[in-house]
Amino acid sequence: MVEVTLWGALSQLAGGKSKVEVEAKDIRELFRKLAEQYPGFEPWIDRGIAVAIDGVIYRDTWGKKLPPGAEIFLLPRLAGG
Amino acid sequence: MRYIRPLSIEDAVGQLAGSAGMAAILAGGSDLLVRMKGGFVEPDLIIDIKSIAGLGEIRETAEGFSIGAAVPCAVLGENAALKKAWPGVVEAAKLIGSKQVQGRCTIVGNLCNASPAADSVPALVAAGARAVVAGPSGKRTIPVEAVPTAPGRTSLAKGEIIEAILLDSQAPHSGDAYLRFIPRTEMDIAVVSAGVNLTIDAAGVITAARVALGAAAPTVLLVAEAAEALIGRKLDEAALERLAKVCAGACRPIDDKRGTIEFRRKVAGVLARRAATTAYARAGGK
Amino acid sequence: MTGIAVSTTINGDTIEYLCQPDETLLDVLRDRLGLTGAKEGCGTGDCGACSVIVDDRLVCSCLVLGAEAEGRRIETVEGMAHGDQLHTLQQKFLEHAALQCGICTPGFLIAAKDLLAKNPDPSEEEIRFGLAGNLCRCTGYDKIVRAVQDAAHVMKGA
Amino acid sequence: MNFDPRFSGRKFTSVGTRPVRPDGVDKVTGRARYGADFNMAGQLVGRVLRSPHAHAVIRKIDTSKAEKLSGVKAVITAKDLPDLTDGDAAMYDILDNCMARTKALYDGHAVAAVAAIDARTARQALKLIEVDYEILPHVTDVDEAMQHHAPLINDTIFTEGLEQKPVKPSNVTKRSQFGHGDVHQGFGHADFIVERSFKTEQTHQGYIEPHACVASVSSDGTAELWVCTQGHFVYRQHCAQLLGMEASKLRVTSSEIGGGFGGKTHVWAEPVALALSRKAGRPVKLVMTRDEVFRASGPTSATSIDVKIGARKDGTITAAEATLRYTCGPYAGSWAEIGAMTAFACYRLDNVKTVGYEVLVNRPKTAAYRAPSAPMAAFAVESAVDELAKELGMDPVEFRIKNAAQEGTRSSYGPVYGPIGIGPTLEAVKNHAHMKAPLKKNQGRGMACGFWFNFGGQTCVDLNIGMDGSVSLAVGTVDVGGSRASLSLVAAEELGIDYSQLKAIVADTSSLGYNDMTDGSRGTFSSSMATISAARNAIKILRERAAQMWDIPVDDVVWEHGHAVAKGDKHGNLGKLSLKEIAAKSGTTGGPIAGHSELVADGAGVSFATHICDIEVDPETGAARVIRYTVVQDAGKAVHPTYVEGQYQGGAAQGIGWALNEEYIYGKDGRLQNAGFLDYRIPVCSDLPMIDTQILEIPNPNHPYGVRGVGETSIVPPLAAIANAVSNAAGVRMTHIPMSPPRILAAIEAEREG
Repeated sequence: MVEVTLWGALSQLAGGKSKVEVEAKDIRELFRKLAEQYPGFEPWIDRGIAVAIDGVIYRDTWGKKLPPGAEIFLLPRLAGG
Repeated sequence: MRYIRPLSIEDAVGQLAGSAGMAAILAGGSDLLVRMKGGFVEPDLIIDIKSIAGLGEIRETAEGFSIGAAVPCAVLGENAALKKAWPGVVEAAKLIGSKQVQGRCTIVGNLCNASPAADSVPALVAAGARAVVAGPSGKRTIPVEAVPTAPGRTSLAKGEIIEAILLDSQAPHSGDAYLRFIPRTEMDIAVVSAGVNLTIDAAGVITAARVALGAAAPTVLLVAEAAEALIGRKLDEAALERLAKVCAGACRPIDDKRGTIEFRRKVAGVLARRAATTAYARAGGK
Repeated sequence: MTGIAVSTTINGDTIEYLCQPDETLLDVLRDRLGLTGAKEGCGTGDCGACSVIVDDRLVCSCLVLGAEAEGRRIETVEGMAHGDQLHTLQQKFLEHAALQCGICTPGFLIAAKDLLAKNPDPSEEEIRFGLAGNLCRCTGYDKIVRAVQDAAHVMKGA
Repeated sequence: MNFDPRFSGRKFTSVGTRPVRPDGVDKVTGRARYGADFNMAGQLVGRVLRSPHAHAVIRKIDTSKAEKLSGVKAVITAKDLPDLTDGDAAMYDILDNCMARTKALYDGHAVAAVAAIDARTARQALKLIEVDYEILPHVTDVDEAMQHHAPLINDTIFTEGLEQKPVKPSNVTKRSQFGHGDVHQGFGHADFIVERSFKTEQTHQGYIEPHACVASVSSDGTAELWVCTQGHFVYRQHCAQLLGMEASKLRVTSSEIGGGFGGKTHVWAEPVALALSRKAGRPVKLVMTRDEVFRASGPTSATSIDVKIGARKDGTITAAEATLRYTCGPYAGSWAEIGAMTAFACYRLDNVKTVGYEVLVNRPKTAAYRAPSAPMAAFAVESAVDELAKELGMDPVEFRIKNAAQEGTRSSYGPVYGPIGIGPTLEAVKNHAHMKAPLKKNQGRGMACGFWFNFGGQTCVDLNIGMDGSVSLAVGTVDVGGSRASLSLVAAEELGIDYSQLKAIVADTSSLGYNDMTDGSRGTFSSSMATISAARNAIKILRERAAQMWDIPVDDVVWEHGHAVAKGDKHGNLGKLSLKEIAAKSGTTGGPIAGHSELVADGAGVSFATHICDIEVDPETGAARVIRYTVVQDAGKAVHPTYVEGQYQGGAAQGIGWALNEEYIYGKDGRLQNAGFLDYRIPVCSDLPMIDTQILEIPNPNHPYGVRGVGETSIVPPLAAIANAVSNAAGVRMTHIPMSPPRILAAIEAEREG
């Protein structure tokens, strides 16, 4: 079980909760379970969500493992110049 | 569109007078080609005057200097005699555009483009320069300030070409200077500018002065009151203060992308002060 | 509109071409002669990327008509190296990494060549004002100025 | 693929040296081919007709006269680019931006295009196209666009991110919020509070090369596109989707690129050129004029930002809050969101809250510009931080050091930081000679910090070893500033060979797998990771071939300094085989030797910089001049230090231009008044001093060599550093960027008059 912190927009879709608990081993499973629990997340996941695991931001590595006790933060997927 | 390269001023005048559509004179081309590129003008006839004998030369005459209409500004800077006599005029001409543009642009083009912000014009006006106009009915000489009549407009009649700018020999104990304000250090059009030419006596009292402002009104301003503020005085703090105030008051500027009315008024005064200080030093004043 | 026949010298070669009255020298170099070293960054003389030397004068080729080249002597970046021997400025630009994207480089090289021809020992300020007609958006000019300083130093010694 | 991206702490031979770049000679001899330097047989000239109005309904477009003009081969409007976006709102915006469908949304918006036999005919044809516009009221200012009475740009947009779904449409497309703690409580504990509002004007990346492409569509459905872009794979995806083509049948070749800085991450003219070519049945070359680049490509946001920061007497910040409003142009974006995330990222804050509003205006669609959105937020925050330090009577560097984020700090945007470089850059600045240099009259010194995320992303590299032992490296990230040199160094390092044995190229979309674009400071970071991986794969094969040549087990062969070495006592007499020797025999040991790699390079790691700037102000004219400038930034590991310095210097110079003179100026009619380099004033050579750099190397734990992105962060601090310097030189706090002479003079006069 990992605890995931949501940013404002996702938190609204999760009924105002800023943290949710999910049973997931990697980012892919996390997204799948989140979409099951909160169908409103799906278009956001399609558009791209970045996941910070202990401060390191992952945008595309959906196979990345979620270590137990890690700090998991969802963030908007950003563009650079 | 036709491009021609006449060999005499008479031929050029004839072609210009006889042209049916829009005809444009090409010397340096630094304004004309930009306007053509932007689609603002599409001349039917381009008259390149650079092959006309004498137009590419600076001549020293009994009265002073005659600067041909096709002389690039860079060449003004290379003429030691001119630079010595009229450093302010040369400085002003050398401020137009980049090194690249310097190799092409001319003071006559700068004048005929009739931009209120033209760099060389306030310096020429302060210097009392005159323009030699060739036209279908012969030649006439007019003060430089009589050429622009409004932004982009001149007093030249159909078929008329300015063939040279005349500068008198500088009177003894005289000096001229030109300053402009630009946001960068190079490559900008003047936000506001000032040209000052003055003569002093042995005691350092100013006996004659001409002060001109650029980008301060629809056309170059020759500010008589500013000259009066200087004549009869040494260039002390009170005179400079008065000069700045008069110049700021004489401005009739606009708000635009390059500056505000407020800014132009204030800086016109500042530049007039600074230019007068340089001119005074050049005249030998202390 | 009819074509104008022009005979000129480019990088030492006699070149003849036909051009239209409204074509710039830059258009002719790039589109008719395949000399694409000069670039069009603005077309209005504000960026210097199209710099060439005409009769020993540095100009923006976008502000010269192709027809005006008749009887002139034109130097472009393509003529700077001798065979496979780069000009000192070219070599110094490489060594100092005075280019990032490189689009302004031909214009800078030509402008710097003209600058050093007229002033072989320029101060930093003279270099900066001498090259003020050439815009570079990548480098902040630091390495360009250093490359020109180094080239001037080497060329003086030569 | 089992690639371990962790930092290994190895000693370097090639990495960290400064060789000449592989594309250098072509670039100094004029041979390098940029967007407009390429031609195809039979090519036509494409030109675009653009709206002169800021906001107008397009009632009707009559192209019949243009079509009849001799020499015109195709005329297109939105009808020729039908909507194939299938509900993808972001793609629909891109389509509408390429060619206006029902409304023109800004001065410069494309409404039609022609392809003709030459430029003159194309220009004439544009004049013959009749567009019937119904002019609508427009809005270009960010604050005005948020007002209730403001003209609505898109009446289907309702603000996202509000607690209650709004009942009325709005120009505000989204509200976003970040932070933690309780700012109200935090301000309650503050002894000093600074609260200020700031504005920044819209700027352009200002790359010297205008957008250019040559498109050729065949009747069999295949097509080629030559284009200057930061990401040819992304352009292929977008163009294929908009034109209804199969991506693999559209081959996109990236030309040399004459600057991008984020501005060449977006398609504008390319789908138009392809549509023209498809209709005309001939290749079409489309090159933007400089005027078009300013009016109709993607400048940055204009912003309006409120900041409030409170601190205790001892200098501890107790709370920080910001509201950020960013223009997006006429299409939804996430620019304020990035501003809200980056604003306070340099600091350790218990109570922080940022709110971002995305605002539609009648200006071109905003695009990324080097660390997009961060410089404006940093300007507001770092100005307020400086002011607060002054009120506290603290040295601005010490105040920042006291409050700087460090490993373990919860960032203002959420996650907790790993090892980061803000502290070391501040310490380096504190000890820098620049900070101690004397100042003259009317001169002032300012400093400021900046933060940027940095990105990685999808990356693919091919490394081929020729039979002569030379190595070609094909990468898919466009080289915007010397990355072919740095990637060659990385390949040389990993293979253990000399840099001169390598040649790196940027491959086209048909020759290599998908790559994200060169943005987010990812070019060298991600492609070096893929290069290392590809080299390791090649080394595996080289070892196998050596084992064959020696007829020993491959496990007994190791790779050392560019050679296969047989290990163990058994093979003591075998000596070494060089890469060249192994390559020479490759034909009979199993064929060509290559290493391939495809990976997602995540873990780029955040980046920090601190800048110092001295400014001289002329108090009579308001002119501000940069006297001295120093950049201190963490690079993780500088692969080619000279090009790292170049990135630092270039970003600083762009920031200086932004701070002092660059701005989009719109008239009351909503038309852009300064669409050219004459009046959009980017710094010229004589405007700048030398720009000193200090590279810090705090290894990124998520890259084998410790590399971090370096391209963007350098544009973040300058706006604030210069504003702080102006404040110290002239005694006035500047709250409006650019600090043009009229603004500085007005501020000085206002201060004088009290």
